[in-house]
Amino acid sequence: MRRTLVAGLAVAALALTACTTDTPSEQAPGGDGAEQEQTADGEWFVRANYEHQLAQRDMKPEGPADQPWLQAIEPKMADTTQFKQDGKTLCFSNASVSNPWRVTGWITMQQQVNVLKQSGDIGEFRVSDAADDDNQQISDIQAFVDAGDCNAIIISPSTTATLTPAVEAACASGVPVIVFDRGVNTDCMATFIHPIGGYAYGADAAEFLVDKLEPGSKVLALRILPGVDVLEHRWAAAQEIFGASDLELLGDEFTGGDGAQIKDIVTQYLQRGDVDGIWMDAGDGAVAAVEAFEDAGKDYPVMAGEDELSFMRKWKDTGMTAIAPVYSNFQWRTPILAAVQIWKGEQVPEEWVLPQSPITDKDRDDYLERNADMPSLHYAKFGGEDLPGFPEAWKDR
Amino acid sequence: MTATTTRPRLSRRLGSTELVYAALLGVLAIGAVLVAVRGGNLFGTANLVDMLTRSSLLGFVALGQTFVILCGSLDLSVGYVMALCSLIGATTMAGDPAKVPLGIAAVLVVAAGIGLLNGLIVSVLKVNPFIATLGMGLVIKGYLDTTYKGPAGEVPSSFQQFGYSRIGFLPVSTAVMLVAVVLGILYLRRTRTGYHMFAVGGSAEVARLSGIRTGRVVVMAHVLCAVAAGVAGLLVAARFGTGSALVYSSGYDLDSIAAVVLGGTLLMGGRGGIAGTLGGVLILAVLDTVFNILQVDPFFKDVLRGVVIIAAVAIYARRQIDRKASRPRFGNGPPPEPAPDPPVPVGQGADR
Amino acid sequence: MTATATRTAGARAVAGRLFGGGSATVFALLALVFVAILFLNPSFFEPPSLMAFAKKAAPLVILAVGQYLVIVCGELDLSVGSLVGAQVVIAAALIDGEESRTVPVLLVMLAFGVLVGLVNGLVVTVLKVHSLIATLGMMLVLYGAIRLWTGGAPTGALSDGFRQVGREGIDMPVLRQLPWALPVAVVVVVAGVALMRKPFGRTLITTGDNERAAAFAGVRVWRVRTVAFVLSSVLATLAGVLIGGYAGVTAQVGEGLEFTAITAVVLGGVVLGGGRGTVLAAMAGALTVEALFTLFNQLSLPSTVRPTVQGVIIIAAVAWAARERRRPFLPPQS
Amino acid sequence: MAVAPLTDTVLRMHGIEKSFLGVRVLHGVDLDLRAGEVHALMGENGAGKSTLMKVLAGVYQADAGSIELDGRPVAFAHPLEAQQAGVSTVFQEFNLLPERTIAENVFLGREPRRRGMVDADRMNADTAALLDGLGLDSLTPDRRVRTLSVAGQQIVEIVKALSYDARIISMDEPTAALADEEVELLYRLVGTLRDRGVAILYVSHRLKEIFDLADRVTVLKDGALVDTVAIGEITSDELVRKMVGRPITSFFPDKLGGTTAGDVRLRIAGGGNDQLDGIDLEVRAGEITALAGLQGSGRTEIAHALFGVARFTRGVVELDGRPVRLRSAREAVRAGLALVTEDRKAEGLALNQSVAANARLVLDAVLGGRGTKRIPGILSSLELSSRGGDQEVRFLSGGNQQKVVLAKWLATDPAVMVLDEPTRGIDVGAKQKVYTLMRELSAWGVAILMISSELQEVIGMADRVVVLRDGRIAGELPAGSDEESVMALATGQETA
Repeated sequence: MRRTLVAGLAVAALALTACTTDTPSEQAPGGDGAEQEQTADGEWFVRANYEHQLAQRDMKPEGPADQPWLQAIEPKMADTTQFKQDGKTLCFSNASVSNPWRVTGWITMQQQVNVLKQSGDIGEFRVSDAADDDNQQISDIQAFVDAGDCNAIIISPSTTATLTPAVEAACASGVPVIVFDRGVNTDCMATFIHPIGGYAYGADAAEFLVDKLEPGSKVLALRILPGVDVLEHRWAAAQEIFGASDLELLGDEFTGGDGAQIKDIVTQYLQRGDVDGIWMDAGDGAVAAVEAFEDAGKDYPVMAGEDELSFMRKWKDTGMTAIAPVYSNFQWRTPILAAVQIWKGEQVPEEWVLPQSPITDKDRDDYLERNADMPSLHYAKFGGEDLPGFPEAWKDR
Repeated sequence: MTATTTRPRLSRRLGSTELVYAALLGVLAIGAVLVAVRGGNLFGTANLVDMLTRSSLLGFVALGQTFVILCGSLDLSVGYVMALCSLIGATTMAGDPAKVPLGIAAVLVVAAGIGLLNGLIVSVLKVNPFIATLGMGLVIKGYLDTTYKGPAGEVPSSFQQFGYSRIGFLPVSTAVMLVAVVLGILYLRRTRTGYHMFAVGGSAEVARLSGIRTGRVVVMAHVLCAVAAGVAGLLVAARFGTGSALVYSSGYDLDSIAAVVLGGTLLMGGRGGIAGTLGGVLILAVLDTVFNILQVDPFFKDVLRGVVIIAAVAIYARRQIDRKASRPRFGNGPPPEPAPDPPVPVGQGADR
Repeated sequence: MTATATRTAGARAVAGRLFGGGSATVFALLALVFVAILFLNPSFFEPPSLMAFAKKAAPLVILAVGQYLVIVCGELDLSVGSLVGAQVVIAAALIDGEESRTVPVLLVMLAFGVLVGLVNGLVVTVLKVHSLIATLGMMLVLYGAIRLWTGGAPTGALSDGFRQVGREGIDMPVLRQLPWALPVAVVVVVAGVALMRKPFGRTLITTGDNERAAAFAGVRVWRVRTVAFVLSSVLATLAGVLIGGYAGVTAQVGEGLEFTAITAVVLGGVVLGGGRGTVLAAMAGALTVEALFTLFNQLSLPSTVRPTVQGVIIIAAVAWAARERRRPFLPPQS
Repeated sequence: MAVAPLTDTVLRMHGIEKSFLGVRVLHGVDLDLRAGEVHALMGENGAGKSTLMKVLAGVYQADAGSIELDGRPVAFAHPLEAQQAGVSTVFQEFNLLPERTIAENVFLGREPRRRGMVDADRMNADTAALLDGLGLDSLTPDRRVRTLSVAGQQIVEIVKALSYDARIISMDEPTAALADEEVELLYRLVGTLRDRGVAILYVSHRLKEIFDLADRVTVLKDGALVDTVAIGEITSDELVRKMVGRPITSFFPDKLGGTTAGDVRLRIAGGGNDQLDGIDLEVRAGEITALAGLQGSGRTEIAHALFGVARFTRGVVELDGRPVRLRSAREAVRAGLALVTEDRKAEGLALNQSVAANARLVLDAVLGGRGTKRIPGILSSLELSSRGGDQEVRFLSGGNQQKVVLAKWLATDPAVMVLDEPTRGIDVGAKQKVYTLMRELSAWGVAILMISSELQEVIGMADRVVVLRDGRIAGELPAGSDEESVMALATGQETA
């Protein structure tokens, strides 16, 4: 036992010696947090951003209409010649593949990489997965930076604010950094790729309910979990719109995206009275909500789900009044293409805002047909139909 | 008569802590070979830094968890304490370097308070620690979900150095963790309360009869555990630059228990130590790094971790059985077949 | 005075036999929660609402019975949550919407459940790994393996036949519909009660109390415990069938259920560490947990506050049930 | 009657009363201890010995009465207070931590400190000095208690008491788990302590020890003081009469009429494993065969090997002439064996379960629950006093607990019964019941193998005595042999 103690002391002593002999390495200073998107007390609603996103929905994106993943809204092109290089090692720090939306996107991304590998644009594609653990992802990013042989680092942050220092450190290493999906509170990266955003998503859904429901109708909001910015923005927008409407909000419940919980909660609300509309911040488990109405023998509600196929199929089968807001899944292709563009020194938008429009009953059947072979937890606007792996890669997961 | 016979010294020399470090060396060796086959070097600076960084956060949590497990208790609320403390630290500091000490103090006080509550619920109300700390975790979760709608607060860049800078290949956070580990070892080996933790975990009744205030010891262990989780929360804040409630879903509660047990500490308490826990944490960190370098599928990682944890603990258990077995008097004849179902379980059934 | 004392003592003995040890608390709590719900929303007690409650509560009751069997023999099963998830995903992937595959796939699931329980049990009994660690490992393995197999998100679809048990019921007057889940849960509980009265159940609880004495009496301790783990896994499989049937496939199915089930059992006064408690008490614990969720809903308690209230109630209830043990030790008197 | 108090009285307990739940357990008991005396405390189970000891130890607090230490009144609220006042107790169940060292156990709760830190060196040195003082320098203070034998652990308890400068040490049946040679060591230790002026309160059921060791004896009955007498003034018959209130003319019942040795039911030929070698043993129907020997000589190991708990790796076991391989307790039960284990609480009973559940355990475990209808009859024939089958066995006295264990095995209708220390730690009345039962079983044709450390019991009950030494059979003696010849074989003083 004494020996372990001595060993422990030795380690400590070693650390101290190292401290005196080794110059502490220069570190990137942490973020100054000047661009915090939300205020410190956790308020999620920023009116300017909200209005901007709502406006962006109606703007015409620039770029090829048949390749929405290359389109951009209001692009402000940035020069990337400083990053021009021959290196071909692409590193990707993924937050996780812990939900079907991310799984779908991840497959699309891999297929896109395969294409570019064959064309010789990408050499090695290195991935680390943080399993939704922010600290793990910070380590993952640090590992890429320390390894020193990444020619570009793509980051899909697991939480916005928390990854900021790590992303800044990555930027400081001189490697082009591409962030997509959720953002970070810095603009040091070469480009930040995302669809219009959470406000637009939440507004699409809420506006549809306001539009289709009689004044005084009752709406239930189902949410996955608190504290995630992209989801909180959706809810903030919905609250804004419902607040200005004549709809009665029965409540908002966290479900963890678990079908059994969703069904239970909706069933309980139905026991206590009618529910005319369902607003969801993400479509996971939407079918369970619909089934709750079926099993209770009630009329279908007006519903905002997501472009997840199980919901869209249910929507078609039942003929209910619904909308599928979209958080463009095809965005998973864009960072790969952007990396290659940056290596070539081509200009890319500083902030690459991808189009994001909901699926309505007009184009629903079209999307269902295109994705006819796809599994039920697949996302309709995945944007990989032109990739060589289609459809097997998405079908046989 | 057997009182005066001495057992072979070898079995005592190879304690479980040594075994843990032997396992760590084994994992390092296998990892190094696998990485080398892929043309890498596991002991390159980048990889070393990566391993050490990964060990720091879990290191703090597992360090604290060791105290409670040694006492025969358990803390499932550490993840929530971490999350809460990261938020309290970050919001108190609010980006002002002058408020760093205040933030640290606030965290330590809150964490100690939660530990105190845990300890009192376990020792005074006699609620099974599994349920007590699970319940406490829920209480904190509710508070977090209600109060913080997302990441909040801001950590000044000076404090972020705790999470990001390093001395040579040794990250500051890991260095602090190692210092904490040394202090923890000293605490267990050189203070009365430390001694008494082994006693309470070994047999609460014996400890009580020896005049040890078992309740206080358990409370102290829970306070230390919560404080360690609080420091982990500070590290989280330093690394995130802000406080985040979502840390609680990252599974540090069960991971820390796994690390402690992997470090050779008996889950029922009374035997083990922090040196072993550090070994357990390092094993998990090395596995993570190696899996990352080898680009192991994230889901396969979970499978491998599960298998490694079970296998390691099975090996410890096997040794425990061997050590308890009586010394053979007659060596001749065929060796006793390893019974597939030793009908009489080894160990003390009485304390269950 | 003496007569009153005797009568009280007699009544207490009867109650003690009925509810056993710390289990009285859970029945009181259950009654309290139901009264509160009744007060807030009398319509909850209309038959259709009750049936909906039964449908929702059935899986947890079944899981609690399984967990009870493991806890009462001195162990713990943390793998049930991910097993439920794994079974639903397996069902969806293998059935893939084909009605004809329902029965064969159910058999595959049963076999898989038995296999998982067998591995859990043998790792605990033969390799001597503490069950908390063994089943934690199994939880990780199942979580990872099932996603590795399906590429991260569930694929395929359940057939209508598969979903029948968890979702549908027998149409009848008054109740409107008797959900299949209710008789299934009742059968499980009755079978559980019956099992605990059988020699196997008695040896199970004795093993939890004193495994050495059990072993010396000819109990095959390893076998008894392994069977308990197998039963727990099989019941988790059944719960999976109900949950999958109730709500279909989602990626998060089963998450955290192990803790809910353990909480339910402990709330029922079953002592972690084994040797004490009854199946009925475990069932009451599960119903209490579900009733609490319902009560929160009726109270329109904000979603975020619920865990706090839940945590406080659990700690308080278990502390209340444990107050017996805080009294000074009473010496044996005969 | 009471002996006049002398000036060197260190402890005086006067009028001690104690009740539990309104049941009075001690009725105004008086007890005084003098420096340098061994004071025996006797009485049947339930007489109040343990309660009195625990009042002295500070485990319980007396409802009435006074305790004076050196003439000053004291009240111990906690065992620690008693210890600090110089009153230490060595309980039957040791209060030791198996995973900690001897020194850590000895100084548990008051580790010496230097500059706020525990001074492990001083702790070890002090422990070593205490061990040396008892002539036990072969024990090193840094040895883990787990690695010690029962006797060794008892030594640690005594050293612990001495480390408190104990002036009064009470011992609760200290020889219960010791083999005869270890008893010698204990006698030596008790002698050493007495010579140092320590007052020793010695609780035992064994008359021989009382007469070997004690200076005075106090007898309790039903919670009341019967008498305190100097040992030279009383015979063992008188002592027993004082305890039970009736003379026991013949402590060991005679063989019942019609008991005849029948066929060999159990035979071990050349049995051996890593603990045993060359075991040849026959047990006949209607015969009580005793296995004698020192602790660790292999007696219990034979029982375990027979019962499939350990195994014979060599040799043959035959039941009724047919070779059998018993690989588990279950197979042993199926073959008609029964084993009443040595350690009742750890190996014999599930204490939180009811009398009925314990009694039917073997039937449940092995025979699918068949035959449980007989259990109530068996329990009542054993005169079990309990509040009914639902009562949990932890609430029973040691004697009644042993009856439950016996009932459990009788229910299986065994052909061969192995009884390992069947009367350990039970009161005289229950002992008698066990002996009578053994005679009855014998008369019915059950073959009995009795393992015992009590030579009187071996001599008084056995038809044949097989003596073990170091895992081998040292010799066999016929009924009516004397204790000395058994001892000689067991210790190897003579070759048989």
